[in-house]
Amino acid sequence: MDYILDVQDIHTFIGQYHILQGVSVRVPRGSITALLGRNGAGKTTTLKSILGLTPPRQGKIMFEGNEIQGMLSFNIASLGIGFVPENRSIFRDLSVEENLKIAERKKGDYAGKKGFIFTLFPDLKRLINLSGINLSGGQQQMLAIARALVADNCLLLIDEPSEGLAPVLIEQLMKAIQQLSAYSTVVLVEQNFLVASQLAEYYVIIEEGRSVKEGKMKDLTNDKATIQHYLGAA
Amino acid sequence: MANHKPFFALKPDRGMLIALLVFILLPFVIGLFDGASPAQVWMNGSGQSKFIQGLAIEIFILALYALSYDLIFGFTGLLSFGHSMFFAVGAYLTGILLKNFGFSLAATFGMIFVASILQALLFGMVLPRVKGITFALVTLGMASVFHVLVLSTELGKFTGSDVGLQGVVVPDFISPATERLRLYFITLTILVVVFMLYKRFVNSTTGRVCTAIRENEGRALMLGYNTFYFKLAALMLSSLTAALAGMMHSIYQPIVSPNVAGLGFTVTALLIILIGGVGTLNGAIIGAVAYRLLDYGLRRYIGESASFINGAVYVLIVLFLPFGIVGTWRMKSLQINQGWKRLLGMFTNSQDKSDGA
Amino acid sequence: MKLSAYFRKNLTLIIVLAVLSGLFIAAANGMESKDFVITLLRGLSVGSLTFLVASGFSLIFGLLDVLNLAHGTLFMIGAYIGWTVYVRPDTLVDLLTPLALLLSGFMLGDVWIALSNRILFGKRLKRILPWVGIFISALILFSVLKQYPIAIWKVANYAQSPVSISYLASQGQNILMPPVDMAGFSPLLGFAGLIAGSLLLAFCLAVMKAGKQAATICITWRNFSGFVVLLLAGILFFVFNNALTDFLANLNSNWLFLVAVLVAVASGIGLGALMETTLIRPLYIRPIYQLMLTLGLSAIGIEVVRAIWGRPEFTMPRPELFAGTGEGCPATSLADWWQYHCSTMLVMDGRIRVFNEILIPVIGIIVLVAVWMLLQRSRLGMVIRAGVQDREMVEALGINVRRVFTLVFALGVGLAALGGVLAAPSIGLSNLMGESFLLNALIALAIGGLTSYPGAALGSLLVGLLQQFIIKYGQIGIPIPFMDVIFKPSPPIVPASTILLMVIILLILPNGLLGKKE
Amino acid sequence: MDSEIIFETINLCKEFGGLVAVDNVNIKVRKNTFHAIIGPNGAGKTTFFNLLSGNIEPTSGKVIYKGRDITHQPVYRTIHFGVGRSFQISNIFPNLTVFENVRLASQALGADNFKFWRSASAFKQYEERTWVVLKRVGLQERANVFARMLPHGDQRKLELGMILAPDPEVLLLDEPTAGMASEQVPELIALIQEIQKAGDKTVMLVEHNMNVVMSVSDQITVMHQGAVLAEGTPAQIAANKDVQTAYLGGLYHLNL
Repeated sequence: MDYILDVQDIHTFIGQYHILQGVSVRVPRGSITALLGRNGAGKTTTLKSILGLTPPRQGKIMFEGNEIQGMLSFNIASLGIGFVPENRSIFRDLSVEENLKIAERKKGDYAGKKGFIFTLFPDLKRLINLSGINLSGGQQQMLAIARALVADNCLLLIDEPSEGLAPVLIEQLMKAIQQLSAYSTVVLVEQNFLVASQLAEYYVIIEEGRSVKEGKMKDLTNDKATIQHYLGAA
Repeated sequence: MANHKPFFALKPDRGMLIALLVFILLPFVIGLFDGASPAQVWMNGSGQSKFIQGLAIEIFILALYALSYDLIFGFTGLLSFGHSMFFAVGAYLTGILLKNFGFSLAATFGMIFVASILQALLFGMVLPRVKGITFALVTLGMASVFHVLVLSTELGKFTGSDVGLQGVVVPDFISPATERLRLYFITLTILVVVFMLYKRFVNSTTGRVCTAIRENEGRALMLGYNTFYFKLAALMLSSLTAALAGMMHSIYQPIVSPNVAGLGFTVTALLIILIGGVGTLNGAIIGAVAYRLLDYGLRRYIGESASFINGAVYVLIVLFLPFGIVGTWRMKSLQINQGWKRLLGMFTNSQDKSDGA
Repeated sequence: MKLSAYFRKNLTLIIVLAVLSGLFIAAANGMESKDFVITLLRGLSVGSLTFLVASGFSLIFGLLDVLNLAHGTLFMIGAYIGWTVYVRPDTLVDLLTPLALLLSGFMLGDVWIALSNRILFGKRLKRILPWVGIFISALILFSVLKQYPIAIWKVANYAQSPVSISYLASQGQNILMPPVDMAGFSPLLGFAGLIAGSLLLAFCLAVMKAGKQAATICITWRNFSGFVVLLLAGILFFVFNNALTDFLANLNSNWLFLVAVLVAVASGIGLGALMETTLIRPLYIRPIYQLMLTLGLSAIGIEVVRAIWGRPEFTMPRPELFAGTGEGCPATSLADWWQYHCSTMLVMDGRIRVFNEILIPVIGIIVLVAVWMLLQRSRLGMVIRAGVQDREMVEALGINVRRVFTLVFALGVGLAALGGVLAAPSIGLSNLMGESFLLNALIALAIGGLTSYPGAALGSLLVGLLQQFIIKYGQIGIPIPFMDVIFKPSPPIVPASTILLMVIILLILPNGLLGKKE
Repeated sequence: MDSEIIFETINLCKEFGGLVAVDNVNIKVRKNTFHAIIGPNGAGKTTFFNLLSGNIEPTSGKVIYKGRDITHQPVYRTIHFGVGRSFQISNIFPNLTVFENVRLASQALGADNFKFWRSASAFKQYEERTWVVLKRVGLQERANVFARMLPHGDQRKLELGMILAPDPEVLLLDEPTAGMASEQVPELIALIQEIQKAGDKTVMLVEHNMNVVMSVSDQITVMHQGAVLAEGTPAQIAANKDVQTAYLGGLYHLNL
């Protein structure tokens, strides 16, 4: 199969803690892949390691066939990886438009993607001149995803998009993610198994810093025992 | 309740005891090099010993001053840029009271006690309002106003404005000229007593709360501590110590230069505890020794560009020895011990190994 | 409704501003109108210089969280460099060649990285080797530069100190520039040494950093272009040394002044970039140590200046455009001034100096607007504002934050150097000018709000005005009501008054006038 | 359910620069109950807790504790009244040992805070209390570890220990299980329940985990955009239409 991202047995330390102790993730091109696992299992760290924000000490990360581990994170990002962090990290003092514009990697990115972004998130058009601090949680999440779409990213890393959102908003967001997966590959970290199972095509389960199981989401939803064992609830 | 420890039951600190012993013997040993027997030194004979005694007294005074800064910066986490004012008030007040008003030493000390409490209250007044770097700036401001007062011509009669306060009348029994050895031991005693007091303070309930304030003031508040009073207590103790150091300073060299009120002198304290290790009381003393000797050596052998080298040392310490001498020592002592063992092992076992090979 | 809410929220600020303007009006009532205008303009002038220091300081503090206490020293270095270029352009020309050659090695950045990745050193070797290399290259550079002919002022060589050179220049006398002594220097050997040293140094630094950037780098001829250009430039400067010196020496002093300003700002930017990349960057995780580092650097800077230019105070002659004294002077209008190039001008019967009281405030306002536009309108400004809030996210968007940091630091130092070179003709050069302006700038920032850019401007203005008004009242005295005493503030009161203002404002508004509440 | 009211807010409001974080909240908390507050992120739950514990002052309204107006009391007073509060993000002294963290907490209410001439270890009563608390939260084996070295779950336990040490009557727990491995969650919740039952304590809890909230609470308040959306027993809340559309949605049922 054609893998756009191939993470091979990475080990990451934060301070002196050995957070990732051998995580391997393969992401087929054009799919949505969900990283599942309990809180603190190392899902977020995996995303950050891919992006070089917490560089792995060992292991290999291949993106589009090139090794990217050890590169500085802005270099990695500019290869075409968009990141939507867990806390959204909206720039509070910048307006919504500036929040989008700052993600440009070449001139005209924003102008070109404007239409697509506003059809995906019509709310943002209305808020365009508001500064980030005045957005609600859901609006921030939309903006964070929109920001990752401005540049030509063929891979999106989305961390906990549903966290802390009202279910109504989650459904809206799920639709948006489904739509945009037609344009780029998505890696999704998700606590809410329901959301993940409806969105993702493939899954990887991470447990205590190790990737323990991977496969097709279809198989997992029928495998109640695995769900119970690794994810606790279903 | 049976396990009350008496006041002086401190954890024995081997290094500090050795240092104390060295300082007690120092004047006599140096005297021997000069050909003066200990008895002569005891009788205050002149020579090398006297000069070294003077240098040591300066070190003790600097150590006192640095200790006081370590208490508020290293332990309580208050970055003050006006610390030199604490010292300068002590120095000037001693000089003026002894010279212009003919106070006795005890009365002078009483006045200094009152003055240092007052200035700690003055600094404390702004504590609830400003934090962090703003506190540093406000304290710098207050110290600068004091500096200007000292320099102003209107008060020149007392302070000697920019020439400095000169000709402090020192009581005979501790005159630095005739009774230097006595002054040496008095200063040393003060340093030892203050050091032990500080050690106890840091380990007391109050001191622990001060450390907690440094770590996370918001949480200390949530635990139910009115942190203001604890910071004030640390400021008072610190102010008193610094003023005492200032008093000894103006007794030892009966002139007071207005420089001791400037920002530069606060930076000196910072530099000393940085060399020694921030937040380690021993570091203040070791730093004072290193700083004074370095400064003396550089001025003597290099002269003009001494402050260039001083600055360079500063930068190098920041870059390569960020925890100071004591801090680095504590971190590395385990490794150093292992290294020693391995080294000794190499000598003792080298025979066996070469045989084996 | 919204307006009233705004008033309620900023009540303290409004009251403070009202009190300040009330004091200002009271001050205006106490003196004649010509004195008032002059004092106002002087305040503006000092305020503008303070602002140039404060703005850079606040930019750096806002984005990088570095309190750069060496900022004042950099301001002073800018002044001294500007003076040197202006009064002794031969030194500048002499320095161009070694500078170009020294930098040439670093233009090969990517090549070194690729090379150091290809050569695999052992772990221990990789640690020791760079230091050895740096030591060797330092030795080479030192021995070459020692022999390299550069015209500097050694009292023994020229029998002229900066003070007398300055004096002669201000009298309009041609400065004698003896040709540099070339004996004992072989250009070929010197060049080879400089280039070799530079290459070695750049390579060693690359090895030290190697491994952090494992991306495949394809090397094309482009990577070498910078190196070749600098190499050629260095040689050209050497060949045309005398011609260039003559050209600069005979240049109209206005243009020469412009060159001096540009060189000073450029060297400020260069110094800033160098400082950030080598010394500040490793310490981002230890903020308090950064403070100490910059403090140490400032002491070193002052000593370096003393070693090169000596301790005495001297001034930089004003360019011809602002130096006229003869016919038609003092000018009565700007047109007059343009015609006769007067150094002074009559405003409301009071004499003001055109350079100090008109040019400097104008430049101050231009810089204020320019940097404000940069922050609000440009992409760089956007990145800076975003970086202040969340560095990691900016990096995750694919933006090289380190480079932005370096840029901002360099820009800040450049602004300080600009302030320095402008201050040189107006208030003169001394070893202590940096410290006093840094203190001024710190006070201004504390008053205005530490990270607020408009706050830096407002604070600087207040500091400048207050100081000048106190100085003026020191001359004319303040009649104290209900008493027959006239109070004359003595000189030390000047700094004390601004500090007092700072303390009062900080106690009322702990974040300064325009600072953000946490 | 008819025990006396221990905590009460009257028309409590808080604005942050035009943004209404807490909007006219009236809540009555009864003694010895387990009172949960739920709601989506940004609903103002943490701000509401901050108002209760005195960390921030309300724009308007009152906080009444045991019939006494404590609205404008400084934050260090609340613990003296008997209100302990934990934080969503572990709020501890990172460079002190676990023991020292708890010891400082147990010393806070004593009268020995300014006896700087005596070593802290001379006050045995605080040390004993510290050991009791450490044993309770299961950290006695890690007493001499620096707090920053603890894994996340243990830091949460330490946080709990720090508010238990002075033995408060009311515990305000802001997401005590945040970031914990899910197998540790039931253990911690059981611990909290046990403490509440054994010590006649009132617990107020902000929590996202619906399973936990539904199983342990006596009373639930749902907050939405700063205001109270609904209040009642778990069964009432689960049946409430408003709550379902605004917060629980269809997903909640699937989740169970």
